[in-house]
Amino acid sequence: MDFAIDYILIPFIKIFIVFNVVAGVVALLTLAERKVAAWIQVRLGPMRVGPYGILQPLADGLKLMLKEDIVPAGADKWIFTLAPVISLVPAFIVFAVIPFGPADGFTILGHKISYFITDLNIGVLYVLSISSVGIIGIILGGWASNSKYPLLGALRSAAQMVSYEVPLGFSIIGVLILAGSLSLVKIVEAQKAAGFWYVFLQPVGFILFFACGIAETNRAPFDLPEAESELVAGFHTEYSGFRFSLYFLAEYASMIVVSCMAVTLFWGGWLRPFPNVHAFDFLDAFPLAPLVWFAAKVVVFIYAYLWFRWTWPRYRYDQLMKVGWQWLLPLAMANVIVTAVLVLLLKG
Amino acid sequence: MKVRRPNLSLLKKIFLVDLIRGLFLTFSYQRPSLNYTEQYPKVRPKVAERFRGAPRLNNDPETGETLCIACNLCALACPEHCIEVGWERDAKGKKALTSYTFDISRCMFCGLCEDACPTPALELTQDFEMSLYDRRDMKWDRQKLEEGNQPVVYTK
Amino acid sequence: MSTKEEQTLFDASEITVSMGPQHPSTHGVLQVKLKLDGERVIDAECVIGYLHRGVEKLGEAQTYGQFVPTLDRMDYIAAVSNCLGYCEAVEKLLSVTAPPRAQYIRVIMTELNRITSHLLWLGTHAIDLGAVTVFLYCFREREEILKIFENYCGARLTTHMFRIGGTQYEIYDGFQDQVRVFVKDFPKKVDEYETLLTENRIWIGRTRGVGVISAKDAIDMGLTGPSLRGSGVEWDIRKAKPYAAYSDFEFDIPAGEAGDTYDRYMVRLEEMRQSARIISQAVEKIPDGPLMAKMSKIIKPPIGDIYHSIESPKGELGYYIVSDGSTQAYRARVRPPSFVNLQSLKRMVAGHMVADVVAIIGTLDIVLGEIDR
Amino acid sequence: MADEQKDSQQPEKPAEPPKPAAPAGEARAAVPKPPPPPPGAKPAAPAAPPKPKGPQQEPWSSPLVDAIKEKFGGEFIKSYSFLGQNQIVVKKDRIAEIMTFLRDNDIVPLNYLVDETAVHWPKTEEFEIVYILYSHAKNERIRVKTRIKEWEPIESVSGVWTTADWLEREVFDMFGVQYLNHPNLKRILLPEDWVGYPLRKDYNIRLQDVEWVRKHLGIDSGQKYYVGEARHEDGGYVTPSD
Repeated sequence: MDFAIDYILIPFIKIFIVFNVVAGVVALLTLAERKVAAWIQVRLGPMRVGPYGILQPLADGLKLMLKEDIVPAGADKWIFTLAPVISLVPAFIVFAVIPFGPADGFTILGHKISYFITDLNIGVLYVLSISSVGIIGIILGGWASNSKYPLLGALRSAAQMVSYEVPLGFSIIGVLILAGSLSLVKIVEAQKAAGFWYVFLQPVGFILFFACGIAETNRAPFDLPEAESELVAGFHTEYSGFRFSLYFLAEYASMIVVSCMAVTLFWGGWLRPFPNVHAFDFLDAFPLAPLVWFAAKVVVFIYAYLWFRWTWPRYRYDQLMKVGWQWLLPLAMANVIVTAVLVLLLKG
Repeated sequence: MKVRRPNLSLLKKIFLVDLIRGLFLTFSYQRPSLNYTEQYPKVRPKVAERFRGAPRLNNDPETGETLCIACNLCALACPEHCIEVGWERDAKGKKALTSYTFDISRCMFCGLCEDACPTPALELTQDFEMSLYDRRDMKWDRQKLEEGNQPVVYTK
Repeated sequence: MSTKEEQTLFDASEITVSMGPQHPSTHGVLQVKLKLDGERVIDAECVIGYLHRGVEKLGEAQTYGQFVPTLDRMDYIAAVSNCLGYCEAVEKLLSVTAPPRAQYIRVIMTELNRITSHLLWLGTHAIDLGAVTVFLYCFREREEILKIFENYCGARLTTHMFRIGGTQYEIYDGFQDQVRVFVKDFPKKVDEYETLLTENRIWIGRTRGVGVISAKDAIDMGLTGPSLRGSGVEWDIRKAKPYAAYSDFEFDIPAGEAGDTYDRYMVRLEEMRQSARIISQAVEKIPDGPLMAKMSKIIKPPIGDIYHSIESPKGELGYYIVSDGSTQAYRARVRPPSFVNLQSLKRMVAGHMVADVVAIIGTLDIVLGEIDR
Repeated sequence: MADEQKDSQQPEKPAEPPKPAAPAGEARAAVPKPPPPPPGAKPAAPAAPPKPKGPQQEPWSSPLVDAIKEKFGGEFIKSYSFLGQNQIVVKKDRIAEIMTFLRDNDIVPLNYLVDETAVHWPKTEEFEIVYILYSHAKNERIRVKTRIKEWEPIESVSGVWTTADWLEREVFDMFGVQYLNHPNLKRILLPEDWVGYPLRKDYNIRLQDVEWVRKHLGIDSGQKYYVGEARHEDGGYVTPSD
């Protein structure tokens, strides 16, 4: 009986909670995007649906559901419908590994519940591999639309994402050297033990990670695939209605994934600002403290995403590649070497 | 005078100074309390006093007849030939206005008719809500020109 | 959307992409047929005429006074300049000069209109390259000027402000204060655009070295206005052949040297500041006096022809009017700057990427109403 | 442009269309004298012609004009300035050479072709091609005019200034002037298969190419009502479609 509860019921409830919370955050993110854009641009943003436009995501969701689902003539029907799902699912299953809090959460009726769904010892590897499955969804979507602009958009985003996976991977190695383990929970505990967030030990690594993260999710200065001005709307030009909203959700979900990873790897996951200094224990006093700290940090990152998008112009396609290969990759490698040498000297 | 062509110094490039300065500027703008959106149908917009909007035929305030002396100068001045003035000689042999049609579907509100009118009869008012459902209603007759346009009041 | 597969000489599979006429970044109904080899543009051919309304034929069918509002609709972004150019051409034909008060009002309004035109150019150019926020900031300033226009002449865009012989409207009280307030804090706003764009590495990457044209080629292609000054030719009709009251004000003519999109961007930014400078001088010393020159109500110019051109925000806007003594022009030819500037798109675009075509169309600052007439 | 003074070799042209085309000289001179002379009898001494109203063409000459006269003697017709704007009238035959000379001479190097357009004179069935040139160095603007019959082609100057490419295409589009050795002379503003040249004086403004509209837009052009009216006004009018 205990087995059933501990290994089937509780994980199922956790998964249910996490899935709904992420879906809710994604919905709120669409509103946040429009609100932040509006404030930056001396506007008010959506104000009509609900007080201060709070219910706008509901309205958008409903609208997209009711919108006509156009499938272009000559499009490959099956792949056309499957592509958005392929890009959405990986973005959600990554959350299984993200540690929202420490292992010893709280106990209910004798059962110990941790703050995360599971703790894979190869957590980082899992996240990297799953998030690169999303690219296939985009390529299939662009190709199956059987029209020129989406094809160009899909090819571009494929090349962009593939070429940014490499520096992304390298920028994480620095953290792995310090933490000594691939499991996300252990990385955060290593930061707790070290008493420092890894962002202070790995500043270059963090900047590279976040830059590649932005490029991975086709956002801000790297959002060439859906460059409105050139390719009309990039790979999801032909999509409309519910399928379009799937792509939309996928983009926002992967944004949250990158923010969570950045927080976990570099900003000390659920740790409060000075984890070991007991004078600051009051920071952890309130219930669910780790969860709140984690959420606060993720919000900061998501705000940074939106902030970048509405401030900077867009890179051109070849510049984007040049930045990726000639700037980020060498810097990432150098960062790894420097970290390795330092660790060897200090620890050796 | 030659225009500046600044180059980023290496230091600025490394510490992303140019990108960050842009960020600070956009961050400094986020004061929603200062932003204001005019809720148009509920709040009437403040239109300039000289706004060239819907035409109107003015009446003499005391006697109440029209000020228009049917001289047809406005019809001649209009580049789009929107105005037709109907008149006939009255008892004293003076021209009297009978009908006056103004086709606002073709009018571009340039104000030439207003300039050409010798009397303060024809005037472009501040009313800009002239949308209609039927193109035929766009040919305003004299009665509509004198009363002016009654827009449907928007009630939520 | 023709996708003809053609095998070219060096058998690059060349696809023809038709960009426009309803494309988000062609600033109006312009169709550009691009021959692409992958991302690189081999050849670009402009198809225009979608907005052709026969303005010149209208000029022959309307009287001189009636033709003025039609001209507002030619370059609808710089309507005031169109109006000024034509009115001055006819005044020259009638050998009549507008009274000084009218000339000063004309200079102020034309320079304000130059700022609105450059603001709209900067907004759309920036939004094409991804900087959405600059668009909103530009339109916030533009709104101030359009309010001044609305208070002055009753319309915001197609203003029909001037009449042949002077201006129709007296300046409303509070006009000078409103203009002073605007001109005082406008340069600070231009500095804000600069912080967002000028030293931004992404903007520099997207605009430097894009759409380069040398000074000699520019003159040979007939480029005028900021597009020419970007290549280093310091030539501006307000200085070369002063009209209205421009000789009373001192201002500089900004010019670049590399002749690429970045230089033209800097030239136009600097021009906005210079326009603000002219307005600040003009607003202080508006002379008193009549608004309209003494001339008969019916305009019947003598037989003969005249060419008069002014510096519109896009370049040299010229009017060649042939009169046969009647109240209607025998021939009213308009020399549109955007039409001639667009010719050099083909030369500027060759060898660039698709994303650069968007930047180059933006930097030429074309308006299709003026191109198609 | 109706030249006041008639030129020797040009066919006689009425001065003002509105006024009845009265031969100049004798009739006008007689009017101001109070006692009307017997018609046909030549008045003893015609009174000085009344001061012609409006600006006149003053003869204008400059080193550049002399250079052209000496280099292209036969081509040069006249040079005058009207309202302060200097103009040269030349024959149409060697227009390209004249333009090359105008661009490359060092007296006034006219390196910028401001505009090239045409004016239709139906009475003499002529197009007047007008080139407006400007010299950046000397800050001078000169207008060169030439006249061609409606059916005669003229050499293109797009070889001299590349600006002329589109300008000439537009003149061809609007007037139907045939340009020799032009890179690609086809319509620029109107659709390729448009019939008729709009800016010609005989192209009635209220009329459009009804055929084109019916063929491409599949609707009966609104101008149909005007076509009837156009026919009513001057019956001889032949619509391009019939």
